[in-house]
Amino acid sequence: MAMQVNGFFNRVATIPTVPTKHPRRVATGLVAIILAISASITVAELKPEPIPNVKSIATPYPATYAVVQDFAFSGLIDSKFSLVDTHSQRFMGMMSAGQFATIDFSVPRQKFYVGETVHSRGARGTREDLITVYDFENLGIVAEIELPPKRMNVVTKKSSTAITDDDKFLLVFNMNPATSVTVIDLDSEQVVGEIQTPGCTLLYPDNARGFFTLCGNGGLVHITLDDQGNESNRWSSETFNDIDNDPLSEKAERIGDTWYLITYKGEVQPIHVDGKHPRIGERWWLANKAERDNNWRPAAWHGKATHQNGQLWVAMTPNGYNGSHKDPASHVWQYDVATQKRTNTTELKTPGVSIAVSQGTADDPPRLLVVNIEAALDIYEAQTGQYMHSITALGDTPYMVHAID
Amino acid sequence: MAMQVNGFFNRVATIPTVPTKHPRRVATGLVAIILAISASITVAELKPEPIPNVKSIATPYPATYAVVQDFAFSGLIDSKFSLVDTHSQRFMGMMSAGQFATIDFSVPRQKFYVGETVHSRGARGTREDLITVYDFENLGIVAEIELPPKRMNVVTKKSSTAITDDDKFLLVFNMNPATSVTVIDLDSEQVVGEIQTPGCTLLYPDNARGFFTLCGNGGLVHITLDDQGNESNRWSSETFNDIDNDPLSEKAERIGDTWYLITYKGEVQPIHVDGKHPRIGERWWLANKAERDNNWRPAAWHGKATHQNGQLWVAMTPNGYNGSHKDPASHVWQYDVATQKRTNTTELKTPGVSIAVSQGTADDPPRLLVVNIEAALDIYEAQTGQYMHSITALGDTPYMVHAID
Amino acid sequence: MSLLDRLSKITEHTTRGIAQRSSRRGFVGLLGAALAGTAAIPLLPVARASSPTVPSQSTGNPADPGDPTTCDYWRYCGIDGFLCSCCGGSQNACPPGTEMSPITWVGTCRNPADGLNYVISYNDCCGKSSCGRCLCNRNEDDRPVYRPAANNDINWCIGTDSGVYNCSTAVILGLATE
Amino acid sequence: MSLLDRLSKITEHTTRGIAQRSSRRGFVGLLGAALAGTAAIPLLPVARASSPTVPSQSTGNPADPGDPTTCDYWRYCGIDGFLCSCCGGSQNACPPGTEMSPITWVGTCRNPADGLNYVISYNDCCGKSSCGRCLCNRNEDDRPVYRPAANNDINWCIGTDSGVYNCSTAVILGLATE
Repeated sequence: MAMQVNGFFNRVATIPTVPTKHPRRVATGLVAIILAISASITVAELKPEPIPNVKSIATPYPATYAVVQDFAFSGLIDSKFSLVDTHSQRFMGMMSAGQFATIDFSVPRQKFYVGETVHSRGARGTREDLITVYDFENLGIVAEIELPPKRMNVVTKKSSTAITDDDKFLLVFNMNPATSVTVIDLDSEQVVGEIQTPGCTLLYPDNARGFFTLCGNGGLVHITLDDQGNESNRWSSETFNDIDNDPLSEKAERIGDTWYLITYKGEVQPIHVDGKHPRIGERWWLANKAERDNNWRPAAWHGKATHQNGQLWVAMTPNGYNGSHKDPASHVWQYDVATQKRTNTTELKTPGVSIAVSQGTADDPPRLLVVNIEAALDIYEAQTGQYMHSITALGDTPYMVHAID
Repeated sequence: MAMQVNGFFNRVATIPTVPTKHPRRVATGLVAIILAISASITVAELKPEPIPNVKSIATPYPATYAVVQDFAFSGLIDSKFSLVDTHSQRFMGMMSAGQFATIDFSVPRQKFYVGETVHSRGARGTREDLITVYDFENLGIVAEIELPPKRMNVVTKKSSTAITDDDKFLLVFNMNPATSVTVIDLDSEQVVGEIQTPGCTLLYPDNARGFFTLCGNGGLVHITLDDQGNESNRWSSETFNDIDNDPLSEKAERIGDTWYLITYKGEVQPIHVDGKHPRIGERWWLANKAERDNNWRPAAWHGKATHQNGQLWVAMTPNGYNGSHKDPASHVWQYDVATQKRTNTTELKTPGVSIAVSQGTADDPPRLLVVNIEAALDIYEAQTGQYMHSITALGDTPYMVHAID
Repeated sequence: MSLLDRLSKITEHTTRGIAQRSSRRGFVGLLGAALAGTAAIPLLPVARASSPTVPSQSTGNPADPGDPTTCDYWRYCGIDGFLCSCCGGSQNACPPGTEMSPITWVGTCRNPADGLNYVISYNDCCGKSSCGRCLCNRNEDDRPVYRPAANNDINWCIGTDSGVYNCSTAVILGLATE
Repeated sequence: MSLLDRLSKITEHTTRGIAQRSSRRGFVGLLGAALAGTAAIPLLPVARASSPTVPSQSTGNPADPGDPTTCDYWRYCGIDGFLCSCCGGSQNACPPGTEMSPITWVGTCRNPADGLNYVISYNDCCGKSSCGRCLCNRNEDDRPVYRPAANNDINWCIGTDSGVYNCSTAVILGLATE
């Protein structure tokens, strides 16, 4: 496209019925001639395009990418993870998955690790459990790690799997219904071991090469791994979790070396994982007594998010009751965990199912990401709660969002 | 339940907080005593119930059963067939299926034959094509017949498969993209052969042990099978189908020994299959000239249905144009094929995607079944077009309905 | 651990109570609304949203009152899933061609007809994909998944031929111990 | 038969013409409406229904005008499927991690910028399940499936590693022969 003629360009190129250099439509008359000239200069015949042609994604990812999980409740065997750019609102690509899938990712390795259960003939046949490894650049499968076929099949929970803090091992929680953890070496992409966790469930990594797991007796068990991924130490806490009266939700987030668990009624329980064993921190309430009496409680499927600068976001409902702990959330409350003070409250544009917060950069400040009850992803400025925009058509039942940064 | 006390029964049984014979709630006073007596007589403590417990379905099926296919466009690998009772509106059960599934059934054999393509790991892995055989009574899998993995994967079309008129062979159309037919013996439930059909597509059985197939040159080819399912005779018609100008829709229905095909613009083409070769019958128009000029045309995904008493129903749109042939239909027109007269017209309550008609009985007159654009099944009296009721929540994209009688 | 052993442990712990809320703003609203094609209306009541025209049913037993196709049927106090009563089964039977899971989670629900608390076993039906009808999620006394037998998030199609979930039943195991 | 052989046969037969209707009452209304959560409104226009808030895109080439995320983009005159432009690909590229089908169906569409008719190849992208976004179905000059190369109902994920369909592209093969 060498030049434009007197501003004709835009108009010519967008009017559907403009005459062109097509040989059977020879233009006559002044106006037609002008149009024909401008077209011949500005509009070139389109060339054949290559087949095949498959896109890749520029890496490293910007701070604005997120993954939304379609749990696909209406067709559980065909779930998916969609990679979206929360800035441009573009859909970057997807990864199909089997039922009750999980996702982890390693930025150093530039890989996603999708946990999935499939059957050889759709809803029947031989069950296989897999960690399917995708590269960031192509969302292409680079490995399929076969697991003992007992990974926990549960409505999506972030703590079903985890990568150890040293980026060495991927841990997959099992329930058949006996409970254990499969250990995968991320260098060899092989299963290297299994750790029994009788009476205890889910995984919360510590700051080294270990994790704790929450137990049905109200305590936790902490397990340390050696270089080969075998259990090298095990420690049990005292009971600190009153499961019958006000249990700690298993949906937790972390800032630095501290996990933040929150009870159904809204009491925050820090658990510090910076030492040889976890330390059970001092509790504090999200809401004051009056608010609690007015039934403000934590809500949403996964209603917690954190920023490493010390901020915690919690999805809330003013309509709390016994059983409201998974209800959609109408608000998000924001805290400074150092002072335990609420720093902001946001009324959501549309009630939320799950939330996440991106860490952001100087150019892309942190965003609050909310998958809502209308199956869209709403994007807010995390600090102000200002609504920015949405990404729609993310599947049947998008139940979880992960910031990928 | 031996007796009822003075009409107390209904009230007692439905009041949530009535005192009962529970030992810690001893009733005192006249009213309480009366209530307690009535409760002890009429309301027995519920007994433990058996585990496992799985329902079966009474057979033979009544004339009111139908199967609705959820094509599952939003998740093609997880489609399903739902068996519903169009009289009681009850959902009787379902059959899961893989992608681009088909269904045939044999009342004499009391079996469904679901054609499906699956992959060993959901959206990837080894492709398998199957005919999965279910019994009417349990909707349980009684056989899985492995096919050459080339069955045609196409948005659901009834003529992708067929059972020969003598109930001996199931025929499955293949396209990879070479075209052929896999022959399955329904006695042995084994694949017994493959017939090449170069340039021709789909299957329309004759009245014996053969079928014809429609060809891209505007003709048809008729193939006769021997007792072993091998091709014993092949015959090609003259060209009779002006594919470029007004093609015959491949969505066809049959009355007795005559198939009724209809062009995009609404000309009916009978094809008689009662002799050694098919005979191309005389054409007639669904709509008169004035109606055609007003853009009345056949529409819907599968918009044809028949009754063996000589009636034809065709889904129509008054908004016809080049490309409207798959649009939802707003009307259904009814014909007597002997006289080629229109006998009734029905404006649909909700625009239709596909239709079928049950053959009915003296007690259950034929019903017009319409899967509509709201993903529900609407049920009408076939003769009068009177709307009866609907069955909702039949999946993502229910594109086809089959009367099972 | 046998089912009975598990249950005796479970009944020591579970405190599920009376549950009669019928039009709760459930988490399930998302799917419920999607099924009903009314996603623009947030927080629709569960039962109405997910299957607007399912014909009513009855157990036929006045001692077992209510409509097992609705989410407020008394046995469903701890259920999460598609109601088998809408899927070709019943409140205590799986749909044809599915397999009932041998292990499961339990709740304790109060029968309004006799005022007694019953231990209800929410056996999943397995081997066909999601029924997709009458999604019902009630979380009274639901505990986190680290107490699995009192949590309704788990797919209990374990020990069945297929691990694929179709719908959920609510089977009476017996009277709850006081 | 090679792709080019097939195409030369195809272009003898196909008569797809100019197609610019953008808000047609398509069959695809069912899914479109479901995706938008507005199933109560029948016959919604396709493009609006299936993906209400996809950000607009441009090819960047004024000789190739229009928005490839909308169903009325000129190349889509014979398409049926999810638009890859909404799925991580583009009008002529598959999304990351999928595989483009080597064989396909074709249409002849008129480019409004130059008034020329181009042969467009609707290559499917394969190996991941339904993208589910921007469903677009246009049937101008669509022929029945017994003329496969001019029919848009077929899953062309044939000869690919996986037969599972994700979305559809619209690739320029060249000018149509007059």
